[in-house]
Amino acid sequence: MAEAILSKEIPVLRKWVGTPIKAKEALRLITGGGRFVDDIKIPGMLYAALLRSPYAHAKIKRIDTSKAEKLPGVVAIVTQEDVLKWCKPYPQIVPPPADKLLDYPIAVGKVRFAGEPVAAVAATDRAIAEDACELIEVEYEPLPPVLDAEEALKPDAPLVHEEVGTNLVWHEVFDYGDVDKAFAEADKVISLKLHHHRYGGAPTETHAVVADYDKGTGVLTIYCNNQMPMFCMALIGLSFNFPTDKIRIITPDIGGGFGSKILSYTYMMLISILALKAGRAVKWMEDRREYLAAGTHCNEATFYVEAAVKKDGTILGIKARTLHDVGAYLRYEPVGALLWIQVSSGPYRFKNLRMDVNAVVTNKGPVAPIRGYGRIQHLWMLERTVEQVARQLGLDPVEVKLKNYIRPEEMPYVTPSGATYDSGDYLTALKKALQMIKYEEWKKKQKELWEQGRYIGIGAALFQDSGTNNFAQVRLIYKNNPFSGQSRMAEMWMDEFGRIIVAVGSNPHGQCHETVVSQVVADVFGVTPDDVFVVPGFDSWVHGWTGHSGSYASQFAVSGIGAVLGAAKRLREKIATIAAHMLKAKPEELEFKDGKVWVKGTDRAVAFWQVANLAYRNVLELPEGVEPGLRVIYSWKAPFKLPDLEKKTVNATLTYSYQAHACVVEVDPETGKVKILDYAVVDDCGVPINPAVVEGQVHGSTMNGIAAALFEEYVYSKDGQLLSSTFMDYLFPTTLEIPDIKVDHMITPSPFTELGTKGVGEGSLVPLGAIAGAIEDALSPLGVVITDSHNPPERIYRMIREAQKRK
Amino acid sequence: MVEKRKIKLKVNGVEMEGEAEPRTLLVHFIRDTLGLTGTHIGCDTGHCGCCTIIMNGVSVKSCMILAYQAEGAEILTVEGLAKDGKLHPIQEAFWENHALQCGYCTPGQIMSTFFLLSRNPKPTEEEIRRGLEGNYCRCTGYVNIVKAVKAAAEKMAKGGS
Amino acid sequence: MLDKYEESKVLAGGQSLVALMKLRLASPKYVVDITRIPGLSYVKEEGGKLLIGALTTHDAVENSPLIRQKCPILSEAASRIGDQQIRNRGTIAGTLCHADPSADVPTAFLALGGEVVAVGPGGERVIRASDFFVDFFTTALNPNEVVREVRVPVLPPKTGSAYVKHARREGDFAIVAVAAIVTLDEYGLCKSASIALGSVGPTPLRAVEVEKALVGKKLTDDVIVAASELADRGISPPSDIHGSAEYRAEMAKVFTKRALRLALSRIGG
Amino acid sequence: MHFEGTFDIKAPRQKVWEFISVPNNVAKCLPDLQKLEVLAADHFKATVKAGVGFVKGTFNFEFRMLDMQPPTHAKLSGHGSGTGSTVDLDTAIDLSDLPDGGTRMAWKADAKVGGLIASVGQRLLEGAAQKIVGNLFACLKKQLEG
Repeated sequence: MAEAILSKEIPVLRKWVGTPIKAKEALRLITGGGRFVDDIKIPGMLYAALLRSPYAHAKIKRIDTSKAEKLPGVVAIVTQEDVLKWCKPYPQIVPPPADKLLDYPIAVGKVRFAGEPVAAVAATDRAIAEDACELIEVEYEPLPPVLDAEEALKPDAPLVHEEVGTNLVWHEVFDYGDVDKAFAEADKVISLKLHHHRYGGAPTETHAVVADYDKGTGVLTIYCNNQMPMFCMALIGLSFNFPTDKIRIITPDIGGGFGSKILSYTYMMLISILALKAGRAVKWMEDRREYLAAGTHCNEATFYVEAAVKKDGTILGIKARTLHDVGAYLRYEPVGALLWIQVSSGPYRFKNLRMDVNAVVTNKGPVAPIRGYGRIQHLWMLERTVEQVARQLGLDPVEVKLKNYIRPEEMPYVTPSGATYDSGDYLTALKKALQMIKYEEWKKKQKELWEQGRYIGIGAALFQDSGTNNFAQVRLIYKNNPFSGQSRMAEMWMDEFGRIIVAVGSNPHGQCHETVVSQVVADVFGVTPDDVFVVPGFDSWVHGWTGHSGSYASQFAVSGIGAVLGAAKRLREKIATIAAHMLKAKPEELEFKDGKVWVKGTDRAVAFWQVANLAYRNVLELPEGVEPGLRVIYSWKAPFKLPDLEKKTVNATLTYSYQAHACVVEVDPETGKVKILDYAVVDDCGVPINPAVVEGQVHGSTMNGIAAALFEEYVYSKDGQLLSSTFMDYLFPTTLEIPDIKVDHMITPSPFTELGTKGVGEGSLVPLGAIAGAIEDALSPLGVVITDSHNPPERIYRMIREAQKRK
Repeated sequence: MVEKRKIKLKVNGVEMEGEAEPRTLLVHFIRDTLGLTGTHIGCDTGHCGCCTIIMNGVSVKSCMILAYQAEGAEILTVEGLAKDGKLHPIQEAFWENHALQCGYCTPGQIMSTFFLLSRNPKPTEEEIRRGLEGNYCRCTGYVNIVKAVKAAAEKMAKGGS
Repeated sequence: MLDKYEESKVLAGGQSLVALMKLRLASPKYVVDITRIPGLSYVKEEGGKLLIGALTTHDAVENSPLIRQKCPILSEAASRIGDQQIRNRGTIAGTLCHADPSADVPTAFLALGGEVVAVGPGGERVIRASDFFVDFFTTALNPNEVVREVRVPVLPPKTGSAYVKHARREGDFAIVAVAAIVTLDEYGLCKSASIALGSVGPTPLRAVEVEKALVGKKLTDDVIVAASELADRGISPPSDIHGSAEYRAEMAKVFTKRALRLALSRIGG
Repeated sequence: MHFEGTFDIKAPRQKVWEFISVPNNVAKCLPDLQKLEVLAADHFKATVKAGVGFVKGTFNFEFRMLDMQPPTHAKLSGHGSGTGSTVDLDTAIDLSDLPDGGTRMAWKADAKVGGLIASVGQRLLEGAAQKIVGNLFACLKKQLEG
């Protein structure tokens, strides 16, 4: 395997790449030495608290802060007036009329969801700031809230944004192949209505910002835990009335993100305004109630699906009308309603697909790019559909899946929407996963157990984890959107003592970038990972970055490493040039080993520090035309094209990792409670740089999916109050809910990346598919159909009762 | 505003003192007043366990205790585990088993493990899962954490501190 | 002293109160920390009863050999509370006085027909479990009284007991909880049955109808199933996102049945 | 949340009407009244303490009497805020004569709660609200008969 994917341009020894070395960053984290935003203290720093709306939808008639201002310890209060002074509305990426939508860091004129910030207070301590919030008088005129996408589309529905004139913020039809022909030739058409619920990322660290304005230099330093701040910089730069050249953004250690920490730019600006008004540094640490209430939920989606199929289970085509409830503001939307385009036919071979896509605003928290963003909803919908195809045709769901999967020999495979799946063997992966849970044995046992009144079910699903996204896909939302492609910047230097230092524009929060980068660089320079220092965290004044920089969309092993390899190559060449001159040899005769540059097959060598000494101090001895210093920058750019706006096709992502999951569950027919008896995953993310890191990502995304399928849901009351507003009701699973997860790996290198790596991390929450299937399988004697992605005990209990009544 | 009062306690073997209001939570006192920021805060309701410390020999959630209640207490935080540059076996085990990713919940996980193993040096997997029930982790699915606790138990049985 | 400070609240561990204060749902003017009062953490047997100091932690109740042997259902209920850290800090008097109808120990305490010893300016008085729980978060204690000791009976021979709860996650407040204690006579007939339901009303409730349907009978599974069907009599379950009132009523039956089966299976010779 | 009830009062309808159309009388029946400020014959502000057990919050209410049709029908609508929450209360009262010269009072109440209490107190909210509203009308009856 290794040979095939050895870099053509640089000899990467495979000594460290592919080895599960201990994570470098872990050492500080296990000793209490990690530094997170909340650990930062700045002299004279104030503490902020936010006042949030108790109403889902209401006019703000009056805000009276006078009592709060008089409270000793209160230094500054920010309300809509200040925000209007400091901000223009955030730019939107939707076509008219929704591009008129007004969005600010704080509610202006109207509150549009319960939990929306209405005022911000800075005081000498957090408790005083909270006391002050209680003293702020806000007079509201309650308006009827709209809390459901279908309701929101009715002509008489309340408008979330009057300036837009409709709650339908984006609608587009995508038509691939010949759908009508497919349905005409079908033996059977299966129709379903499905609902994908709201859950979230729920990192253990909530959003946090420290804004520090230095009057002397006029520099505003924003410490935050945003996971793609330099992408957000576009929004900040265009809406914040503050010189962008004087904004410095720093992310220290970040306590998890899962996509939810992409939207904190509103807080970065709000706390900055507070700091500017107070004339002192301000820290804001979100509390958990705020985190849960203020959005960053995943896209809630309703699907009306029809599948045209042959008797034998062959899928000819699929039609789906989707309604995405994106909450009160667009923020990153309607991208989530579009991202199915990365995995339009999922792992399946059908060519005919019609997607009628609708993004709708409601009076709920704004959604965010949560792990598996936009793809999960679609892949889950396809999985539900395929299983219903099987059940309604009286076939085994596993057989129908295997029958319709794309074959390994068909890779690279171009999907109906123009994406290119790089590589993979879906059939083998699913079969492997099924073996790991002893599929055949359970199938046999299942029948007897049913007779004993025990409901055991087996579920299996395979989702792709599309990584390294092409931003040009947003031009299918609005042709004028000025972004495209994917890029990354890395800077690398050897200091004058021969030490190697790397800075990459990423914002890791558990992906161990310091470790994997040092593994790759060690292999390029023939040293050990300990000889490579990767500058921790992110500092926009230290780390090179592009408008795509950040940690999101499962891609560091491709884009980040692409930049690192490019920089390593440049640095290596320069060192080789100087070393060749010192050793009176040709560069191609040299090899790098043990901190020295050798003339191959001889004992002649110069140490890195000797080369560096020439480059930094003894510069007159440098060869002709070689610049002093050993510092290089490299920007990596993904080989993407612009979309075809006529056909509405785009190669939306570069690599396609995938995971096959298989599980056994038991449903308690008296209570509706689901217990997982066995769980197995087969993962293929191409060549792993650090297998331990990959396995950790697989465990995590699997837990995320189990949590979403059985425990976590954002539930709103009919008045628009969030009812799952603390960890008492938003059920984050513990060690006792999550089973041991068996993991096995396959390695199918990506032909499109230098090391054969693929992005990994989102794992696309396959349990949503596998568990829904397993529950349906367990209850198949009752003919229960699972149509919701979240299945708590009472919901299952009611389905069982209704089914029993029917019988 | 109630005025502050001095609190004396022993943290990681060192006598310390600092001022707190009646409503100050122990976790804020430890982090902000004593400057030991290894103990984290992840929720408002005593669920997540990020703030777990050892107080008078037992694991507690320092966000559910008022600073005043810690007067005279003996407290151990994650900063107090490694002795003269040598990691505690639990820390080694977490590192070697990749039992952390973002690391935010890790200090709490480690302190809960410390209590579990102090009382039950050879826990079964079930006992481990029960012992760590009060510590949320979003990154790891708990798989490697459970592995690490087993490994730590073995290390300690072999007489690593 | 509690007289002197009106609107004061006693902190006996604080694993519920502090959370409510942090959410700013409860803001007592004064908080009186009694956790340092010495000698209030003990378990002893006296006159057919177990006497448990007010400040005995859930962890101590869960692991006390005396309680496990003589009144196992109390240990079982304590073991289901929250998580290890909460059990290390929370106390038996604390959870009883907090009087959350969904909490674990109050339900078992009611089934056991326990009693608390309350101390106030006027001296001591004993309050029976059946009189103790008045409403949500409300007990029969006067504002100037605190609990000094909790008493539960030593369970007689030929007795089986079980505390079971239905919750989304292990450590959560119950959707429905059932504490069942049954004692058989020398003929193997049900001599006494005591069943308490949690999370189905403003306080833990005795399932009187179920008890009546058991006493004097041979506890065949049919009898248990039939009796359990009466578990929804006289309850007024709340609704929340984890269980509607109707669902809780159904689960009350299911878990009464399960608790009774388990209790019966535990009866030793 | 919707509640309603009916009860008979041993007092003639005119007397009942005169009583309930006076803010002071109605306010007396609010839970744990702290402060009352009558702004007009049909408009008053009241500070009350409400909750369950020790979980109590202070709320500043503003009440208006609307749609007054003496001596048969009245509406009392109030908006309150406190403890990071809001309460919007709409009550309607209908009076009718009883053969024995007494009065029948039929009441309806709709309560909308927002913010902290609505989002974390769901398990207790309905029961608590029912009690508070129930007590209010029971108290009116008591005052009229006592």
